[in-house]
Amino acid sequence: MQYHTPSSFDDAVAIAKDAQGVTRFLAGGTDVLVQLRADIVTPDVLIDIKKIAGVSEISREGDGWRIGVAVTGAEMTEHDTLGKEWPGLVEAMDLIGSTQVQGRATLTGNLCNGSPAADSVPAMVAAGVTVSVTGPNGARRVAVEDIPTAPGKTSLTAGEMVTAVHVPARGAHAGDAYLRFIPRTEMDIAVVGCGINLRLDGKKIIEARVSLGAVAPTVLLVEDAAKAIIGTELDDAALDALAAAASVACKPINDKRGTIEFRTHVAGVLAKRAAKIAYQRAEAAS
Amino acid sequence: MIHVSTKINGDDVEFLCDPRETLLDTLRDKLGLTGSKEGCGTGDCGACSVTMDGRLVCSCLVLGAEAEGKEIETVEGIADGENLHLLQEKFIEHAALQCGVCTPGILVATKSLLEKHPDPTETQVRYWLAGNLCRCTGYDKIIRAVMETAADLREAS
Amino acid sequence: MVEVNLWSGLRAFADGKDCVEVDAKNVGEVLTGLVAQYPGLEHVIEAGVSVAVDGKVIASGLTEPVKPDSEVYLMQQLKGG
Amino acid sequence: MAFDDVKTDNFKVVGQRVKRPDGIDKVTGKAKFGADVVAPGMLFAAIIRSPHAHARIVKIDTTKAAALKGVKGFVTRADFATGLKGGNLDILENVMAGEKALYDGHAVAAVAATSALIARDAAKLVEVEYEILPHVTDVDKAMLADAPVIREGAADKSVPEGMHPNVVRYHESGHGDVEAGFAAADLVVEDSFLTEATHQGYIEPHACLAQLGKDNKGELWCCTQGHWNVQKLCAEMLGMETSQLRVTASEIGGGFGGKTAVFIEPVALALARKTNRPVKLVMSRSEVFRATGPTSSTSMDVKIGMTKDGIITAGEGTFRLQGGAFPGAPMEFTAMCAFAPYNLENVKQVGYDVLANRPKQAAYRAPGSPMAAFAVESVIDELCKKLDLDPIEVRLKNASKQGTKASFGPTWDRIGLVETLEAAQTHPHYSAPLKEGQGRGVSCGFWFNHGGETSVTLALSEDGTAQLSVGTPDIGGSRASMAQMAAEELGIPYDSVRATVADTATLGYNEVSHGSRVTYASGLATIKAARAAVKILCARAAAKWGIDEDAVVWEDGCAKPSGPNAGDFDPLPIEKLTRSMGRTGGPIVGHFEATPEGAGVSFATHIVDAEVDKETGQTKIVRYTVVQDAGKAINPTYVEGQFQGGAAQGIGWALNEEYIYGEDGRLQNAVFLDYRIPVASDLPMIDTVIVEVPNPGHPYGVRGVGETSICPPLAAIANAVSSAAGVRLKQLPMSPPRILAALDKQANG
Repeated sequence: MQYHTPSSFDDAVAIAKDAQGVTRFLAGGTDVLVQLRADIVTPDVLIDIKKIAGVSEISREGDGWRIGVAVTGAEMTEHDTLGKEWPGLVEAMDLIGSTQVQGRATLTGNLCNGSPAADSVPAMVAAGVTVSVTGPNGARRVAVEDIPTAPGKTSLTAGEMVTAVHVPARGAHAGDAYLRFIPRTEMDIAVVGCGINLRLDGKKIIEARVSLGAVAPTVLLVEDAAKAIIGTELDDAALDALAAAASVACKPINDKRGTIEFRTHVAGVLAKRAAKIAYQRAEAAS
Repeated sequence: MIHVSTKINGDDVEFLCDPRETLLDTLRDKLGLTGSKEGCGTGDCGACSVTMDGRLVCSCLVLGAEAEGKEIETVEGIADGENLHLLQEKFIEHAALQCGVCTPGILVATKSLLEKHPDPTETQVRYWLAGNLCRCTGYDKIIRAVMETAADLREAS
Repeated sequence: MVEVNLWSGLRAFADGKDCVEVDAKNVGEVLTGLVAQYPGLEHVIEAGVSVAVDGKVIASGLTEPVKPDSEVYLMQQLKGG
Repeated sequence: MAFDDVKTDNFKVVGQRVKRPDGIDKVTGKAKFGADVVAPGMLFAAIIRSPHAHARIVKIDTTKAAALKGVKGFVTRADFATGLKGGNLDILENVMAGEKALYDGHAVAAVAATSALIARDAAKLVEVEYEILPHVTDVDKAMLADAPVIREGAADKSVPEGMHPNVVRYHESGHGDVEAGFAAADLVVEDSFLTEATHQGYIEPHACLAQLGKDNKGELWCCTQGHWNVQKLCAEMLGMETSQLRVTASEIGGGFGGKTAVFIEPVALALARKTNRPVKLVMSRSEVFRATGPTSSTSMDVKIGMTKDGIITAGEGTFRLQGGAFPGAPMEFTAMCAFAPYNLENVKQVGYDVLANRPKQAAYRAPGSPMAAFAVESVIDELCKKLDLDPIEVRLKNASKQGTKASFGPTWDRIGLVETLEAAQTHPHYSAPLKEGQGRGVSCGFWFNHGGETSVTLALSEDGTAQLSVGTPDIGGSRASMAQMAAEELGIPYDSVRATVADTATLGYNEVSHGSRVTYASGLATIKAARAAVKILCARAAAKWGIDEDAVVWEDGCAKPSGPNAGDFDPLPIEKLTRSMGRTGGPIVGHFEATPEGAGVSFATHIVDAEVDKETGQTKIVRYTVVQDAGKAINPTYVEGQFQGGAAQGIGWALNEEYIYGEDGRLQNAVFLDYRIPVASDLPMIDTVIVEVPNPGHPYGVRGVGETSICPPLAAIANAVSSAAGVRLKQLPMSPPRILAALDKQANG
């Protein structure tokens, strides 16, 4: 295995472009190194991107945020403003793994690992986060929901890499939330995850995005679930409609972490609970 | 092989490592620092906990090569020479260990907690340590030792 | 003679009885006595058994004394985790 | 104290919460565990394992692997001794597959190389050709007529005719007439229960370092619960004389029964012999899950009759245990422990030991007992609910006590079940109000405990301090309690005794640290070794004073004349006697070797409050209290630790831990990520009450405490969850999908 520490994205892309065999980018390593140790994926070329300038910074980008690709969960949680504007996104990232994992894990890594159960991804999708992608054929901007294509697979082509994460401006009267279900209190992979981001006009929901994790081959953006609450004051009927729409959208599998019935049911439960939190946050932000 | 210069428990250290080698492998097999343990190799048990530039991490999820230019602290660096850290004293006093194999990781993680949060709640301690598995104690005596250490350190400061 | 109680699964090897009499002064003699009378029990005793004498479980010792009026139960061999 | 005296009061060191002697090593990283030992020139080994649940091994080709730079040698089954029989052959077969791989993860070959990375790379290059055979991993399916036969002729003569060859042992015991008992009951409840296999989950994977030359003289360092057992088994598998192999037990990072067997040690020795180099072999976590010993999984039917006053009229249980591809599932313990807490006129228990394509089960804390308690105590709870009776009152009414007949036959000696129930009943926990969504569960539990072969030596030093050598690996602080007992007898400070776990060359045979036997048996041997040393000390004083040996007593660390008639001499402190020992008869050493047979049984009663989220099926344990009879707590802090640890493991077993096999017969969750043991944030503080009903078989009354603590939790939690959810849970683990499914079934019929 070759190990590279490029000092710019251009260098990183150049290395990746010329690489023979399996190439992986190393940020926090909490997936890459597990797969290496377990002989699941042994890269031929490993490109550590942490020496690239600016990758560990969280900075303002207009009224939104630019989050470097090596920013860790711990750094997001410790940031004094990001979590006040996007508590759901920061909490989703914070749910991943242990304190130790938080010291290393990154949003970009969580996204590019391609797991449908990645906690930060539904929160990013709900928030409308986009990423910058650079590759041999130039740069592009991609919505988070368009990155994963199947378990372990992404739409990034050979030599392409994510170079920044862009969180939109929070704007007024809005709030987000992410909840996941795990059997223990910590350390598990989500059996179901749900991210909700909404905006109010008075008490009425005027914008909403609802996403679900671990219930389909990729994280889902569920427009019918959003429609179920847009125009409502999140009364019981709206919550029930939201839960029903979330459950209907599920295309889960039976596996060691949960059953089809369980995931389908709990997706609705979490959608309701997350919506209530997001709604409260939006009200408090008014 | 990659040449790495780093600082471990305050000492300058140089070593050569295979790019696939984890920091844990390096600490244990190259540098003889066997206090950090491999319980899982997947970041799920915390027995290999160290700090890197002050940040708590699992050394099994860090490559040896990534230690270049960093400052690493391990369980071997917690005591000040002969003098145990109060946390170590309290772990012995409270029997916060039975077999003791998770203890190095738990001590490193707890020290890191108390440096960031000197007045933690029991819930905060439990969640901070959720990535440090202990199979012997049921955590009860560990939590008591941590809470008492925190209180005594606050009083002393 | 001392009465030895067998677990009921052993009846098949002791002419249908679950209590038999053997001439024995200690646990070892209980076991050899049982095999002498009921050779079908040999495989069980060879595989290892414990013996309860007056409520005390003798896990493996053959020298523990047994009195004519002792309460003796054959038990499957004890071990632990 | 005379050699066989019983001491019950006026303890000076025993009962104190002293600090463990290895504490500093354990908190500074100095303690040497299994993987921490090195030898000059050592190689690293890796094992090649079957990816198939059941397959014939057609060919093993190491050509490609051997070409890798740094590879030094391979072993397969052909490198081990032949001619082994019975249980030892099973162990060898498990250590290294012969003709067939019998489960996913079964070792088929091993390689040694100059680094761990090279060894792992080489292992991947070893080509094994398999002929895949049909497999079965479920206990009930393994008993069906069409189940694949895992091993021909493995059944012993106990098995009734007509059973499937996978049923390899049968147990039946009990007394009275259960049908008459059920007829006399006001209510009979009968139900079936399932439990999945769980793993001991020790945090330290198995590790060893082996040296073995062509002269067949070997050295082995390993983490084990019993190094004499390792010595005996390895010597047999390697075809060596036992005494030519010296085994040293490292510090051990948890065992709970799982390190009572051998897995990698014979392999490392075989590689060491083959390469003529020291070989280190360390398991990965996934190897630990796939190829060491989890518990049995079970399928159980229990039927209990009760009068409306709460008297149990009869109990009957059938317990089917799958113990992997080898005989040995502890079904007889499941059967014998099932009804042990209760005084029943009519009781019958039946056990089946069933083979399946899974790793060979190993002991796990009171092997077999927790599952039995789950089934029996769930049915008792259901009876209490239906008859509107208090669960502790009912258990008190039926409790086993001294003089009653045990469910497995004998009359009970002094036991402490009633005392634990009474302490639970008056504990504030039992009367504390519950919140909405919470339920409370109670359960009793029982374990036999064990004595076993034990050797201890206590050597006095010139300065009057003592070196205590024991042979039972310290798996939870036992060196502290041993030193306490020695200090108590010698009348010297606790810190003046250094307790060490000696290697196999230093002491006579010691049975494994299992059966909750260490504080009982090594403790008893320590007391007697100390008394033997005291006898010599008294004799030396008698000689100095010119009086009869019997006229000297030992008190407070001094020899004293036994009374005014013995003579008027100033007390002789221990250090005065030891300082001159070289010139007054030689070194003073006490030792004791025996197989003590008085291990007292132990009972416990647990109370637990659980909160169930009925929308998601998630359970939270909100309060937990352990009440257990310790006989005599030598070091109460460590007794509490055993209680708490057992309860926590029980919580994991009850709620989330399980072996999950796919249709392909492969283990799907061989990582801590998906084998979900409790983490710190899952648990509440665990309250403890130490009951002390002395064991007549120990000089201080000690009963083993390590195992009983895991017997009640499965049932106590099931009873609490069933109360909180409003539906009876009959399958472990009570994972959220299972709880939701049970609620759904109840709501929709």
